[in-house]
Amino acid sequence: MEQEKILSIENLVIKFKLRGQTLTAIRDISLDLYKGESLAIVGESGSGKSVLVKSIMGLLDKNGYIADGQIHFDGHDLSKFKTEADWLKVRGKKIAMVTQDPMTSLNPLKTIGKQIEESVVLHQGLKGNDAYEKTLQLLRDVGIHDVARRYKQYPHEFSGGMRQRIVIAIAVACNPQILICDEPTTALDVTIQAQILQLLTNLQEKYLLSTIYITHDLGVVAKVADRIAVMYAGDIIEVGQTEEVFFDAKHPYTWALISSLPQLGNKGEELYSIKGTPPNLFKEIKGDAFAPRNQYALKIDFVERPPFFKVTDTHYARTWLLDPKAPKVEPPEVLQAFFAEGRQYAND
Amino acid sequence: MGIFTKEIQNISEKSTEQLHDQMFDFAAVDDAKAEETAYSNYSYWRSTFRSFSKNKIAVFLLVFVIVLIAFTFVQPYLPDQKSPTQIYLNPDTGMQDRNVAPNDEYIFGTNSIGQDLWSRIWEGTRTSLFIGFAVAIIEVLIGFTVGALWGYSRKLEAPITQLYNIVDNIPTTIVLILMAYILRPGVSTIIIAMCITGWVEMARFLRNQIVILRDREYNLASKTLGTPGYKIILKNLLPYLISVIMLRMSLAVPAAIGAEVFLTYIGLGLPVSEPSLGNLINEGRVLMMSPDLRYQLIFPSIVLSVITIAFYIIGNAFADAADPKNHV
Amino acid sequence: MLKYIAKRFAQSILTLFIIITIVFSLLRLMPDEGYLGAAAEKMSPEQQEIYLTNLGLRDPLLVQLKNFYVDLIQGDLGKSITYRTDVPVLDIIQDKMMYSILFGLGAVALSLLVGVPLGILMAQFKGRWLDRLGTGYIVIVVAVPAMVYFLMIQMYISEWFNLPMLFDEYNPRSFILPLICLALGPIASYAMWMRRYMVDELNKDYIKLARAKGVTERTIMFRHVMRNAFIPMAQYLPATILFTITGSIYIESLFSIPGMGGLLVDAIQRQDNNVVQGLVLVFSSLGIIGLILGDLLMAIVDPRIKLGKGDSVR
Amino acid sequence: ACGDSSDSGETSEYRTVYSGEIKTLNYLKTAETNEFALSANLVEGLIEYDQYGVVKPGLAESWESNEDATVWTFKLRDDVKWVDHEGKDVENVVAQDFVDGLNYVLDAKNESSTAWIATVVKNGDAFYNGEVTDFSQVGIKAIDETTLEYTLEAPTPYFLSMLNYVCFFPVNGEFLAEKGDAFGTTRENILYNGAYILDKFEPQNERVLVKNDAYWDKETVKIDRIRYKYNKEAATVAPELFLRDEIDGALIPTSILDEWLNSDDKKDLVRQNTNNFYTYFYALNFDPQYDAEYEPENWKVAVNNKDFRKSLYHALDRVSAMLTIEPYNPQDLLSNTITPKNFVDVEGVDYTMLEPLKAITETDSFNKDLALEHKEAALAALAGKATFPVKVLLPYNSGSPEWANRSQVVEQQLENLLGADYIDVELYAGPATGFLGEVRRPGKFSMIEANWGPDFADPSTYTDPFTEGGTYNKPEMAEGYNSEYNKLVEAAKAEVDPAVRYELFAKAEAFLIEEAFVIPYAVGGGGYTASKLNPFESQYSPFGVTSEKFKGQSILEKPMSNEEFKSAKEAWEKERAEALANTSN
Amino acid sequence: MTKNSKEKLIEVKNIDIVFGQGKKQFKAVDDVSFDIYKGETFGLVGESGSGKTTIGRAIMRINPITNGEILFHGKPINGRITSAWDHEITQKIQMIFQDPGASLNERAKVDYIVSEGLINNKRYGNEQERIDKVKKALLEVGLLPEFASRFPHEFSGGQRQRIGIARALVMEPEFIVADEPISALDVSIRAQVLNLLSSLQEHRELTYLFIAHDLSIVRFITDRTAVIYKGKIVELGETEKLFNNPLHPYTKALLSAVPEPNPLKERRKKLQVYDPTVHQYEMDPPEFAEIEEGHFVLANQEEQAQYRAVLAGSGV
Ligand SMILES: Nc1ncnc2c1ncn2[C@@H]1O[C@H](COP(=O)(O)OP(=O)(O)OP(=O)(O)O)[C@@H](O)[C@H]1O
Ligand SMILES: Nc1ncnc2c1ncn2[C@@H]1O[C@H](COP(=O)(O)OP(=O)(O)OP(=O)(O)O)[C@@H](O)[C@H]1O
Ligand SMILES: [Mg+2]
Ligand SMILES: [Mg+2]
Repeated sequence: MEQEKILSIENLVIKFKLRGQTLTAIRDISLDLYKGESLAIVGESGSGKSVLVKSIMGLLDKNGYIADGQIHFDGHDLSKFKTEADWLKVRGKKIAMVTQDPMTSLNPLKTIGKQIEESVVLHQGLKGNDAYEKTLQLLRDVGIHDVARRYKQYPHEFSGGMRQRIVIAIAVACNPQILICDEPTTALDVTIQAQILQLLTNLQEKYLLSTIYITHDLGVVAKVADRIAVMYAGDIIEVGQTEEVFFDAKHPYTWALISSLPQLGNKGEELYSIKGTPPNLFKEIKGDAFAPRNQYALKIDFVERPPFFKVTDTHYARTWLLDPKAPKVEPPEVLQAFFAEGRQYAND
Repeated sequence: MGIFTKEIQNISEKSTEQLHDQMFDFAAVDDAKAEETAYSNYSYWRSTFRSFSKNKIAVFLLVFVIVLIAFTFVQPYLPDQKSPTQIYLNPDTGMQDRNVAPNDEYIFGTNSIGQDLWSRIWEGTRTSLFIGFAVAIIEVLIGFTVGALWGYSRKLEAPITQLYNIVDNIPTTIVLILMAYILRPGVSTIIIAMCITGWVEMARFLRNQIVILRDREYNLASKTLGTPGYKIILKNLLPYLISVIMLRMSLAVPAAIGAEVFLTYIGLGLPVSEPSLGNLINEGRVLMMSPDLRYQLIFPSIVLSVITIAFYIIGNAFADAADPKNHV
Repeated sequence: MLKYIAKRFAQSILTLFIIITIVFSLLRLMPDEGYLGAAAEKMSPEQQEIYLTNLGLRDPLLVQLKNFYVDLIQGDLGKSITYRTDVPVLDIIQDKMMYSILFGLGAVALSLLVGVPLGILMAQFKGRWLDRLGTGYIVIVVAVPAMVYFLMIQMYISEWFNLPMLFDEYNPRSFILPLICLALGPIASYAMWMRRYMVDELNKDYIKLARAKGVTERTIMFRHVMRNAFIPMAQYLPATILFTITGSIYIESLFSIPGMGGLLVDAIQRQDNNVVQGLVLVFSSLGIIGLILGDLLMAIVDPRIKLGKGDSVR
Repeated sequence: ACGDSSDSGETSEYRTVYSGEIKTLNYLKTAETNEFALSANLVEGLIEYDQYGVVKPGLAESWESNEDATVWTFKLRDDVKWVDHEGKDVENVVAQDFVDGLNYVLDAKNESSTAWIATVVKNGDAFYNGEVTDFSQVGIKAIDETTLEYTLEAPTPYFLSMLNYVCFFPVNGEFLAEKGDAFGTTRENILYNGAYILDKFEPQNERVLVKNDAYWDKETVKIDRIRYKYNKEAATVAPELFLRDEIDGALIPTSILDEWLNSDDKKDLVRQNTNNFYTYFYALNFDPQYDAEYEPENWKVAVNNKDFRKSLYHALDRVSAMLTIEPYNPQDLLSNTITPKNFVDVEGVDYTMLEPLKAITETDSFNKDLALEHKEAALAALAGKATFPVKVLLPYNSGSPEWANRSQVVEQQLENLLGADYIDVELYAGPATGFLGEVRRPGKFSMIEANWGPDFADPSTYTDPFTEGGTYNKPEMAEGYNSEYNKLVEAAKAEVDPAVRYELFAKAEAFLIEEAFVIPYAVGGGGYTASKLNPFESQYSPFGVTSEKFKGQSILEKPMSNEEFKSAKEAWEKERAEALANTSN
Repeated sequence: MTKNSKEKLIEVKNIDIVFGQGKKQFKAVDDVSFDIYKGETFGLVGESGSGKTTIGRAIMRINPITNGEILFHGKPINGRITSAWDHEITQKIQMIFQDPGASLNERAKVDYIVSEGLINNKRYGNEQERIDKVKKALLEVGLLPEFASRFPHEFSGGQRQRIGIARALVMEPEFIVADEPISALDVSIRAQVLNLLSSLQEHRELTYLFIAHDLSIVRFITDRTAVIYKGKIVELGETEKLFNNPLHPYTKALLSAVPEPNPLKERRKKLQVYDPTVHQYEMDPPEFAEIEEGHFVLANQEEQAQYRAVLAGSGV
């Protein structure tokens, strides 16, 4: 099915200047976001997930800059935006964000009501009592009871889960087209995480949002995502529909990631694990960034960056293993079993 | 999926045409190599030093201060130097060479009784820096000891807090003046007087730092390994405090010199026969109104200002450099 | 809350008691001659002895202390000995206090009015010329000996703007220069701290969220950061006000302000134990009240703080 | 501000800044010069002086004494009023007021600092010590409202001059009793009978004196208002204030004198100040009590050698030391004798010009050749007894930068002249307060700069410190001293006739200096001032308080220049000699 | 792994842990008892703030216990003990911390960090012996011996956690409290550490108290598991039994909340929320009852019957 693109990133390169050295955090990434879908970006810490979404909101740290590429959104190229006025057209209004840490993301000295209302006033053009009513409505929407009293309370009077709901309410109050959730639940308990995820999915349906989730928890991905992009060292190495990536992954890094899940392990046996450490982003990366840790690495992986190979219309992977010349490699055995089980589910 | 397809075609063509087949063989895997970390040879102090050395102004000032200190020691042994306390007589009149404006013979001129200001200023700088360093070091030693007990020992917390409230609330001026009256005027008196109140601030500051640090998990780890308290303080806390201590110390030096100026003003400084920046400035103060003699005030003031600014900038640059966040 | 205040006051009284006792004992270490003043040279040792005995200085320390506290409880701080003979200490302090409060509050108001906005601007334009200019100002105020630039202000600024050199309570124009001098230092420190707290605050997560919701930088500065950055200052504010009230000795001397700073130095130099003790009592009480007020103020401006929980030690 | 005093329409006002605050208005208690300065203008005693130093009637119209000068009777004016701070009439000043005043002073529990002078009165000391408790046994009596009689402990020909002291001032007994301890604490708490009333008295801020309309001699009061502004930094600030015409008198510190004297606008504004009667000298200690580190025993050996003393005496270049205070006219302050010039005289001949003091007065003690001669002699005499260089412990008060500077000058000057192989002067910074008690009185010095002020008009006031029991340098412990000096002084004191008496004192003083027990150095005062007052208009007295009176002074159009000052001084000296010669007839 | 013996290594007996004083008192652990057998891995799961860490620290003797006692090898380790015993416990019971970043002293070299315990207990003859021990420990956790001269800062999260483990290992402990040892680690390196823990247990006959809130990991690594809720253990049993047949409603809710890496399963899954008001404990207070062998649940009489019925129904 051909869907409407709402955001399109092309050949994006983002660098940071750090005390005379340059760090390349995003290396030539292209990615589209479709209307109404929820896209999950997974990858280990430091792979550039946050940097990528921050660049969409114009919130890169001062020492970071877009070195190359475009970000098309709403008829603009966001990568060319320079002034605050430019960004204010998009930021909040059309793209909103739920941040990672609910404990520190709220202004400790303002009532939560006022903090939500600020968004309402800014982006929904409401004033006075209307804005107040709308704020109460939003509070109810994110599942908070006794809203009139809660409106007047300060962040420290809320638990972590509730604060995260407030942050979500603030984002939703912007009435955005795109909602970015950067690790919205890592700081929360499993039970609360489940509730928040449920809430987000409901809101997404209710407000017809396009959503980008950032997480490294594959379980979360499984719950919320339509599509998955896997990142490694500033590059997207595999992208596809959720089922495709889960049950027919092609990139050895994706394999490794899934294989190391304890759910796939057998008690008393070794879990599959990824050796080594991620690359130093200050250095130029040649070939496939994952190659040094990849047990299936080909010689070419150290020389030439692999292109995207198409698996299906919606599924692409950046690995030389898909090249016709490459030796045929099967995913590890545990994974094959997992794939099989998953596909079985699909058939159910 | 327009973009992807285009890209794929481009590169796929390249791959088929230009790449050798052997490239598609498996590469050897090296586990040990994979364990090697991205950063290596990191040393805290080296990085601090490197970081510091990037701040050109601070490095310049550091060199400057070192040279200055060295100079105050070397100066008396240079050729043609005058004595700081000798009163020079005018060879023509046989009278004191009073208030001579800077010239070839008296680089900074002479004061109202014919002493050479050039050598007095260096002697004074040496004395004042000595006071400054002594005070800074003593304050840090006491401040750290008390601060460590205060911050680390839960038993001592309440009594030391009470002690702090007391000492902190006795007006400093009173203590300074009382000390100066009770003890003999002199360098050690000034140092004692300043330290008696000065350690308090330092202790509180370090205590606050220690309170932040003491509940870090690595201290707990040390405890579970049976490490005794004093060792935890020295091995686990002190290294983290070194940078703030250095910063504090570098600010304490000019502060002590400033305090000496104040003490001299209220008449409790060093005797004039012992030149220091404090009494040089105080002596020069009254001369502000007479343009011809103002040099007697200006030279010591400049030296004092430069020292203060230098320590201020060096201290801050060092604190920045010592923060591992700023290490690449 | 009331209970908290009561508790703090009770603690303070103990603290004050110890402070006063220490100072009282220290004062007795001063040389006897100071009490005699110019008469010392001419009085015979016997006459001196009689004189000192009459002052009560020959009593055992504990007796002296007891007498002092007995009087103090009756609200009597005693009479001045050598500063203004026989004048009740309370009267002396009262006279001076008025000027000190006037200048203290004035200077703090001025420093807040100038220092805080300067700090805010410096934070906003961090690294730009305004920031550098402000930093330059701060460095100069700290580095150049105050005696030098105060004197310059008194001598030259007064001439350029035709302002009186000395303070005169009936001439409002004579307030200007001393106030400026008094404020120079606090302006620098308020600017420095405000800038520092603003920068700290700007790095916090909630600012990122505010940006993400599309709030303009201006609004962020004024609605979010400023107030939050001010809170850590709020705690110290009463203390600094009270500190200014105790006065700058040098400025008081230079501009003929009859305030408490000069009084302290004079009283100690003249060894007027009673006045010194009175002043210590006042200064220490002010200091302690400053701390309590600071904590209360914090509790008022910062909703997170509930007094009485972890009774804070700054 | 400084209108012509003769113009009755305008009020004339004198404004100044001061840095030393007074601590009390209670003139019966204080002993400090700046407090005398105020009291002198508010309250008056029995006698006054004229501008040449001749005693003239004050509240006493006339007086007489018995032969041996032990009983003095005064006749008081009957038109003198006590007024309060608003100038309202309270009561007449009567003889009993003087009795009440003395009673207060001699009562030890009032802690009067001038009581020791009042002990000249019979049973005064006994009353102070509590040996006599009935005040009627003390030698003062109000015969009637206007007749007052003093009976003294011993013959005191100079008793009149003592009356110039505050301890002999009157007080209204009723008022005093009413105010109790509060007497003299505020301007409301004293009564005035002098030329001025305190209109404002805010310590450390300002005080204002206005003319007392009820004053008995108000015609001679020409300045209507005197405004003192407190400024602790007066030394720094006053010259500038003077230039801006905000004050009418300012001391000009020597540090900026060059600047003033070299500037065309300013050089005519500044003049020298008059000297006062504090005498400064270097005392050589015969009972050194300091640390072994400074070798007191060695010093003791050396100082007992007259040649050694003389070598120091002649080696001290007083001019060069004086430059630290008075760089322009240093010799004007020097004094070759302990008793300053113009203190007392015999029939117009100044005391310092009496034989054998005359020779000393007329020769400068500084003499390099003599110094070296004595040095050689001392070296020879002391060979084997003392070790050279002799350590000379020279302490100074660290609270006084000028003293410190001067000590450095002296140290180097002496060492240069006499050679470092002969003496080794060691400076020692003494404490700022308690210097006397810590350093001088316990004898912790070899040589020390010291001063002494007169208490009454008799040479004995200057000889006292060096007699046995004196606290300076214990010359009685000198080898071969044989109470010589003491005997001379005793003899002089026993004599009532001034001519003989003064000659004996002159002999004693000459002995002291000739033996080089002390090295006379200078007199106090001096310095430079910019002022619209004429110093020769004020009452002249070398002791007591009347010289502080504004009465009789007027404000000049413009300040006196130094030339004017010098010529005025010359004229005054001449007139004074005449006036003194006249009175003694 | 099965328990090869039933020897009790740690016995926790009715401990209460109370923080604060007076009105501000807060009972973080309420009458908790369990035993840990030699050689097993005992899991402790529960929501944040339920008291897991507090229990772990009580065993480490960091948090004093208010009531009850803890035995190691049958001897109490709390209260008054001899210093020899104290030394022995310090050596025999070790801890692995949650945050490898925070639990390593960044300003000390790995060498010092690893040998800190050795130095305190003088567990070596000479310097060379100490160095050898450090090297051995590093090798054992898969690190290169030359790392000893580096600072923690230079290592990745997984490596740092292994340094933390090495630090515990040099002491040759019998029992290790692992408080969420992998929660702070990146997904891709969690497996490394889990594998390491398992293999060490085998080689060194270690016993673990494994605290976690990620149930998938607990299921993978532990033999027996206790579920703790607000300071009380609500269910305890052999891990597989517990996961297959959760009885207590809280356990059920917890299990349902854990997201599984299977999108199809996830999307169908119904979220269960635990509502503590389902229990009627006023009349009939709960007790910690053994429903089947080795499977305990906090339940009142009525619930016990219910649970037994469920187990019977599931055909076990
Ligand atoms: N302001 C900055 N200056 C320098 N480097 C930066 C900056 N911000 C991010 N980076 C670097 O960019 C890389 C990507 O960071 P990013 O925050 O996007 O990672 P992430 O995938 O979100 O990781 P996590 O899961 O830990 O949040 C990291 O190596 C990081 O160190
Ligand atoms: N030192 C302490 N003082 C007061 N309360 C404490 C202290 N330590 C823990 N608590 C409280 O005890 C309760 C249990 O805390 P604990 O850390 O054991 O929970 P946890 O289960 O480990 O949680 P998490 O999963 O978040 O680590 C919490 O409510 C906590 O706030
Ligand atoms: Mg991130
Ligand atoms: Mg925990």
